[in-house]
Amino acid sequence: MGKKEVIVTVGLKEGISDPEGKNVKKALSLLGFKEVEEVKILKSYKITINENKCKDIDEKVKAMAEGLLTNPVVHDYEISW
Amino acid sequence: MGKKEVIVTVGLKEGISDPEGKNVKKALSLLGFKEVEEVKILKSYKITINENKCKDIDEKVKAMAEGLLTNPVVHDYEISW
Amino acid sequence: MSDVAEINLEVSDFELKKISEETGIGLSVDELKVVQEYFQKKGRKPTDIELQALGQAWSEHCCYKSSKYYLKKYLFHLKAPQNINVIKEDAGIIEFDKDHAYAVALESHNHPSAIEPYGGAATGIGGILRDVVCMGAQPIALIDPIFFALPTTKSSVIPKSVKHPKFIFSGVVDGIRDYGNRVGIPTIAGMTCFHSGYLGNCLVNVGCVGIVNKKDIIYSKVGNVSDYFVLAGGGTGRDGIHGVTFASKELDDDSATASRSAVQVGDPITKEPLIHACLEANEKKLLTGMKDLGGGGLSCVVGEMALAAGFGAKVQLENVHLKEKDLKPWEIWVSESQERMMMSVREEHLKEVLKIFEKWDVPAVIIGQVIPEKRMELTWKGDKIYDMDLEFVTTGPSYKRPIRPVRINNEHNNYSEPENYEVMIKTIINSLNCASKDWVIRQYDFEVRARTISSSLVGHINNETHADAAVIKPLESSQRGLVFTSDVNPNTVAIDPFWGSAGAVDECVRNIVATGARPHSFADCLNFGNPEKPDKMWEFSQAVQGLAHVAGKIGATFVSGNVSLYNEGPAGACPPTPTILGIGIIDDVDDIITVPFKKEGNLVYLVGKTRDEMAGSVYFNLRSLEGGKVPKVNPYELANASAGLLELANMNKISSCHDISEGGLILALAEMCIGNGIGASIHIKDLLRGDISLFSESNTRWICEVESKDSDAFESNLQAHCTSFALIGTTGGTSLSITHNKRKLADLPISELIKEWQAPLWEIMG
Amino acid sequence: MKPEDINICILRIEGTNNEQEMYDAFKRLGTKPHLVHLNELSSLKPYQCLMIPGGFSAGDYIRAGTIFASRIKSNFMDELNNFIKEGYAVGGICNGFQVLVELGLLPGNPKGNGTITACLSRNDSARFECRHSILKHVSSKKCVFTSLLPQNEQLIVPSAHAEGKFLLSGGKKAYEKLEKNGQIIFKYVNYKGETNAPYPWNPNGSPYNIAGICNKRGNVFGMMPHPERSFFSKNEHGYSGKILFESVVKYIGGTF
Ligand SMILES: Nc1ncnc2c1ncn2[C@@H]1O[C@H](COP(=O)(O)OP(=O)(O)O)[C@@H](O)[C@H]1O
Ligand SMILES: [Mg+2]
Repeated sequence: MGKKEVIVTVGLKEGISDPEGKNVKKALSLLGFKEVEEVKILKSYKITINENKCKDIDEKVKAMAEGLLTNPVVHDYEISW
Repeated sequence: MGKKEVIVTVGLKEGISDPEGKNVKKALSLLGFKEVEEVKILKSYKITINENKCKDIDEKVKAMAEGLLTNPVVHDYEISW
Repeated sequence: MSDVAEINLEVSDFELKKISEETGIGLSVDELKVVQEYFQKKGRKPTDIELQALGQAWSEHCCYKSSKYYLKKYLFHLKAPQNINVIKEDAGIIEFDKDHAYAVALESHNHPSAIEPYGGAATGIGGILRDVVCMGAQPIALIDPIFFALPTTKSSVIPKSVKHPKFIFSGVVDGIRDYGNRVGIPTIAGMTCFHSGYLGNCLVNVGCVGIVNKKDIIYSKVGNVSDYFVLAGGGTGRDGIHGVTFASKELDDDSATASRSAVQVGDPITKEPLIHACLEANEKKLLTGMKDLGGGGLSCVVGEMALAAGFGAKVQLENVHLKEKDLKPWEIWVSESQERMMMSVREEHLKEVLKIFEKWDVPAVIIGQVIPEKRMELTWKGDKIYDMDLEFVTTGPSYKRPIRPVRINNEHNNYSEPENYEVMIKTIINSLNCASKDWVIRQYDFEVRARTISSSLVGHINNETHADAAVIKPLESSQRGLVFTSDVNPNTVAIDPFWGSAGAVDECVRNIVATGARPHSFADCLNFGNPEKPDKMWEFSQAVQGLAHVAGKIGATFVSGNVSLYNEGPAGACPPTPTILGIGIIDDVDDIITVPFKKEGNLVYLVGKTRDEMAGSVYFNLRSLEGGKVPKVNPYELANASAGLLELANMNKISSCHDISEGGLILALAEMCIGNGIGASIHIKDLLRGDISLFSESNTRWICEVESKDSDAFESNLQAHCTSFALIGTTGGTSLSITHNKRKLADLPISELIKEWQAPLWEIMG
Repeated sequence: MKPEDINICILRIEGTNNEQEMYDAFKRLGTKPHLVHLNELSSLKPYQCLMIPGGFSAGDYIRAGTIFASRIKSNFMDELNNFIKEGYAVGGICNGFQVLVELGLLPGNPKGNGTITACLSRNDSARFECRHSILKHVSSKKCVFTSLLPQNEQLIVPSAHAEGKFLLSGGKKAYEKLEKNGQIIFKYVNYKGETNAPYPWNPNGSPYNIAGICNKRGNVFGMMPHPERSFFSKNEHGYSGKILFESVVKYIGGTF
């Protein structure tokens, strides 16, 4: 067994406004990129896990995502491998 | 023609230190997730483009990435569709 | 010893040049020959780590080889009674009150910021904080004078490899914000200046002031033989390698990619506990010396600390904690990784010191010891890899480089008065260098620590105007305050470096006096072009003399500073920019004077003489006019006027005060109206033409608001101080109206002024 | 309890950086504040009040206050719940408010099971903003931190944050309930005192201009602006940020 890389991607829930995305959109349009209609920001945590120390990776990563990486009021998240 | 969604994912280059990742790792390990060996942070911009206003999307997105979203000195980026 | 290589210097000049380039040490052939001779005497070849250490120590950045001749000749001998320990250390130490002193440091982080604005600016803040902390002082204020090409520059005129100034500007502000706010030190003052000459070579100057109990002041020198060197803070990595040699040359097209390793990354969350831990260990009297790791990293700090006490050092390099594996010894020795501090500790205190760092979760390791001879010896896993005399390493070359004076053109063609004064006034108020900087200011936490008495923004909430200087009350137990301003006008320095630089000091004094405080100390950051070019060297030498012309005659001198040369990018040299940080002192912070008009029906006075000195003015720039005279400074006039105004301030005879600088009389009046929404009717009578009267940027001038009952006291006091003044109007109404020699020039509603003045940066930066 | 017997725990970790001003505020009132690093905290027993100061705890990476909150959770959550149950006071300013929200203690739910029901999310302007705010005391309920401040009185208090937009799960109903419970303590207003004043009066875009709230019982309180930074800056009726600290000291003095 060795190391595993898991990516937790966090985004804002549908309906929660994304001021940072709006800001980037504005900045792009000030730079002349008028074709941009919307920008949304996602943040990913690429986590390297030592499998020897960990039994149930799925469970663990879910716990990290829910315990620390997201706030359920505003965030959705996805785990990918 | 209509709208197209492009995702630009930005991360720090190999060898550039990532205090945010380092601090997230520390937080996870203080929370008891001792199996985490490393955390890296990626940021993605999900950009919706109006294709009618834009000829060469590829080119444009590259220009956005290099003009505003990243600094090639420290960042790597990837464009995905 | 495969980790260390020997280097053969017994080669041709051509080969020597190649060695310098390939190793990145940045030494000239002549300098390498001195090294060659030294090792010939030793009878062996230098190692790569020895050569790298010399490259650091002899860089422009570390040894001031081009500048120290002028600095010593003109600036360093100036004296003031309040100075405790100045020029010599990372920060100048000046008396605050009987028991306390304050520490002042000002530095540039130009090259790193041009390459990577966010990280470069952030680590600039980190570095300047360390300079103050290593004196044992608690940082209380950050100051950020920053200079960019216009964010409105068209992409088509920007050379390839140069980033858009807008990107640089917002990256720099982000970096300062994220670092300063996270460590919890208020960024309280600064300046934001735009000039096309900064294209490709922005300037990021950062200043810090700290407060220290006199008994806790600690210096950058070890205590005694056999003291231990303790290195604390973040791990050492490859970031920032060759930062100083990189700062000591021009930027070119390849700099961006070739200098990646010079990029530094800030980690404020390691820094914040590092500050606490260092100050705690120092207050408990457990340290004999402390110094931060800045330019040159370990290679500079260990030797300097040891030699300052007349000793040497022995270091076991493998003890240094690393953040990445496989660093070569020389890389460890010269790395400029951030958030590190060096302390010297007596054996009996080692344990306790290490315990304090453990409590704060900050790594700290013992890396070496003080030895009696003035020598530096390094070992790597038992092998000796470095053995040089410290005096040889740290003395470094010194040059009196050739200069070539540039002719200054004082002539100008006739030009007409503006057709429409109202339009001209609005154009000035709305121009980027005059308009509100609140887009920048508000991103910084200027209130943290709860000791901010007055920030850069004063007046009604959300309609504030610019303050002349920010005020902090450093101590819980005392009403005494420190006042901060930073100034320089590159437009005038570029035309006439002597008078332009003198003007920068004058402006600092004006801003401090306008706040009701007395000037107490200055720091300078001298940003110039390539010193190997005689015209650039001339600009430098003129500037230093200009600074000296004023400083020292008004009770305050230069206490610390920094020289940054080679500020040239693919688009040419930046304008010569001697940034001045001025610090004032006020006995009771409740007595400060602020800019906005306070009450309707008060009198408005103009203090000082307006002259036909239009060169470098905003007005000339906007009209693309050239020539004319740069504003001069008479230091005795400045001293007299300052003394008079401060006496009046003490007697509470001034309701509001603002100095006149960029934008001239008209901008100063507009800013005073904006803060509290109180207008004024101004009637100027003089022998000048209207535009000169309103838009000249002559030095040593203020506008004062005075209650009519105080007018006699006001006038007689200024007369007693041989200071000229004129009653020019009264406050009141909702507009700023101007007549000049009975001719009505403008009547502008305050609401319109506010709009013109507030909008520009927000519109451009979003 | 006399003020000099009141012990206040000002909790910090790396990056909390408003602790000294919090300390000074309580010290000026004659109480005994203590700066305690989370690593050194063994028990809450000696204290009658827990304050979580502002700053950027652990860099505010991930989300403001989250890392601090999860470290509290894994170290002494049960003890903290008991502390609150016994009626002791808990306050969070700025980052501290964010921590209390991430702990599920504010606004708190009836079950008291620590479910997170709110978030202090990114300001509408998407940036850190430092500016003075005018706050109106809108609650009639006696929150232990504002009991001495009359209803509808206004304070001028500096705001300085990037994540201060108070979002509540459950939408409009949830806000109305909070209002009805008297849990909304401060709202951002303009010079006219209007509670619907837009940006920049409301610096972050909080719905209903919410600036500070408390739990149902009134002994857990959080606000975004910084009363410790306006300890001395009085409004026309002589009130300043000081009143919040006086209120909680009086509460503790009278209760324990
Ligand atoms: N980058 C900055 N950071 C902090 N404060 C700034 C910055 N730029 C400008 N300011 C503040 O804005 C005010 C106006 O700046 P400036 O026009 O340079 O003032 P002055 O002409 O009086 O020297 C000053 O109080 C200054 O401290
Ligand atoms: Mg001024």
